[in-house]
Amino acid sequence: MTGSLTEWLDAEAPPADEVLHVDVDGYEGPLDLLLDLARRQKVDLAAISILALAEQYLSFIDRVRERRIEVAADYLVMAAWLAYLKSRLMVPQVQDDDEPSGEMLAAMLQFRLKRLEAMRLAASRLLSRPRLGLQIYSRGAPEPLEVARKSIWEASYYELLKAYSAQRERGAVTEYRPYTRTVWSLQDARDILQRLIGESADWIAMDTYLEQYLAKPDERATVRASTFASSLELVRQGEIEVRQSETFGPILLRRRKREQP
Amino acid sequence: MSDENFEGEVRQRQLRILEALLFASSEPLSLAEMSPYVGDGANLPVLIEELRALYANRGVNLVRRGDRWAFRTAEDLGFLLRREEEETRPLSRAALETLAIIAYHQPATRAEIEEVRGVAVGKGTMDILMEAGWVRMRGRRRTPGRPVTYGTTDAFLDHFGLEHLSDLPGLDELKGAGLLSSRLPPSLQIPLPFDGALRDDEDPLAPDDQGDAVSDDD
Amino acid sequence: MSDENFEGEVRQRQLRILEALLFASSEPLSLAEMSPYVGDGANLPVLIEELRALYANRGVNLVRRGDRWAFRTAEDLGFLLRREEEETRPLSRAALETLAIIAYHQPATRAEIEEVRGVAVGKGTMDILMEAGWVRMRGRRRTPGRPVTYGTTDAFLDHFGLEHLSDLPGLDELKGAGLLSSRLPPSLQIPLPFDGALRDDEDPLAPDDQGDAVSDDD
Repeated sequence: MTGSLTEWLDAEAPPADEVLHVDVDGYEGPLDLLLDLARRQKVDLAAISILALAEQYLSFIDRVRERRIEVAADYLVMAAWLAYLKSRLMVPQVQDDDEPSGEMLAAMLQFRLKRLEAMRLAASRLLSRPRLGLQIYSRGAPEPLEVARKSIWEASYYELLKAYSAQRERGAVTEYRPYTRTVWSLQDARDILQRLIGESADWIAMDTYLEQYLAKPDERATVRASTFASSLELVRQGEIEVRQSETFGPILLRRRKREQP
Repeated sequence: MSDENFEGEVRQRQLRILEALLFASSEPLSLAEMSPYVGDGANLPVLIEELRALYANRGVNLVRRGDRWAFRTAEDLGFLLRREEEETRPLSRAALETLAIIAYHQPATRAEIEEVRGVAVGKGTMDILMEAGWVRMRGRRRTPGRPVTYGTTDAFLDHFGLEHLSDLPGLDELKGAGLLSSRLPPSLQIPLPFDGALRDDEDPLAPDDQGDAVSDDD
Repeated sequence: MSDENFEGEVRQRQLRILEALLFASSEPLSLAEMSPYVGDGANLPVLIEELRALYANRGVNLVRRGDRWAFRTAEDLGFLLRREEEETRPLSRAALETLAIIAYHQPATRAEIEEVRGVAVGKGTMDILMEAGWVRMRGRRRTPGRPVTYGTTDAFLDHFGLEHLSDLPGLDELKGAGLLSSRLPPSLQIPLPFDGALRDDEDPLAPDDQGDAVSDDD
């Protein structure tokens, strides 16, 4: 292990807006801490000892926890994974083992560290390029291109007439009087029919009975319909008999003869 | 010879610096402001003159503004950079209704239009109809307040495919087309639009008449 | 002969218009944006190339930024023009790393960025990059959860002085080392930053797509 713990603990404070993600002494996550530890081995990442790195990480975490500092969960997850990796590296591989070998796990970790370092290098290379507004400038006095939009209004003749009609109709003071129809209720029709037939035992056409009511054209339909419906009801009750000898022929009615008791 | 080459290179670099400076600056620059960037030995007036000549026939010119210098797009291209784009837009309902009323009831004052519509007519609506070229101020009604009378234009007839205003359909035709329902009070009249120059109760507009003053919240 | 003269004049005028247009705008312009100003017959790519050559050794250069073009002060004069005022708000390390990962791994999902960094990406970090106009939502990956894919913009290229994404520093090197693989274990297939419209496994964003819903404590 190189470097002293105090040196690590003195790491720079993180910016305030990132503080949630930096739980261990200025490191941005376990991978960042691992990369820093790896760099302290002062060798190329390709030549690094993953086993030594895992041990360093575990002892670092232990020391931090000894100081009763809360350690964020992801650091602990990494610690558990590294402990597992350590055991895989130290215990000889068993045949028919489904799990990845310690060497493969180590290679994966090494790859992730190399990739993170590569991205950091890329970021710093990007930053050191001549940047717009810092070394390279755009036009200081841009002359905005003007696009004058001229509207061509569109309306059809039909829309024009529709607009006019709709307004006039809206404006016309119309008094709304609901049209009330005279409707014969079934009860009315039944009472009237009973009265008209009386005790007549002769076949007489329904229209003949209703003659005086059918004079008003707009009442004809309701008078006929209600009377016919009532007549059926009277037939059911055994009051009258109904007969029609041909389709559309006159409907004949008569009082039903009562059985002599 | 190599001295001349060297001098030429220095001069070229000075020109490039001036070019970049003038391009990037948001304000025109004075010689004094440019001087620190170019170095002491430079003959700025000569360099600026050279740069001006270089850009004289280009799309961008080096122009003098008082004692300062700036790049500006060439004046003769100005109109090109201000492009006009035409855009077809449907007339709003308010504009369409107002137009229809003016067409049938002309000559109509704003108050008369509002009476038919039942709502106020915004200034924007009138402006659109006038801009479209379909409505014009005809004159002023010879009544108190001398309100402006509006009417339609030939362009209106043209757009809607009418030969005369009298081609506008009347009451029966509107009913026949199903545009008016048949249950309307018999008192409802559809006016015959007035097609002539000026009515008896209209005065001509004075040449400098700007029309009704309309309040902003109208 | 007079035909040739005429053609030469037309071409000269087209060049002047392009020059003026590009000079007037502080933002890079696409060929489609310039086309209406120059007229139909113009061969824009050829004209742009001619203009680029004309300005190649000047204090101001015509540079390509993705599919757009702009005049920018020459790179080698940067140290001279460097202004006193520095970046008002330098990027945090987290934002800078996230930007680099998006640039080199694009299209990249939030989970992929987090895998490379080994730590969650704060919502604030993405917001800063999007607000700067350097990062955009490209689409959604056609995998479970349909995560949003992120990529860089032309403004990113403009800010860092890159013509294309393939100009990203060290790109070939990283590619050769297999370090641009976004998923473990490193496969044989090494993706490159992809600037195109949409990948096979990307869906376009719906117009009202607001991106990943991110919890507040993220």
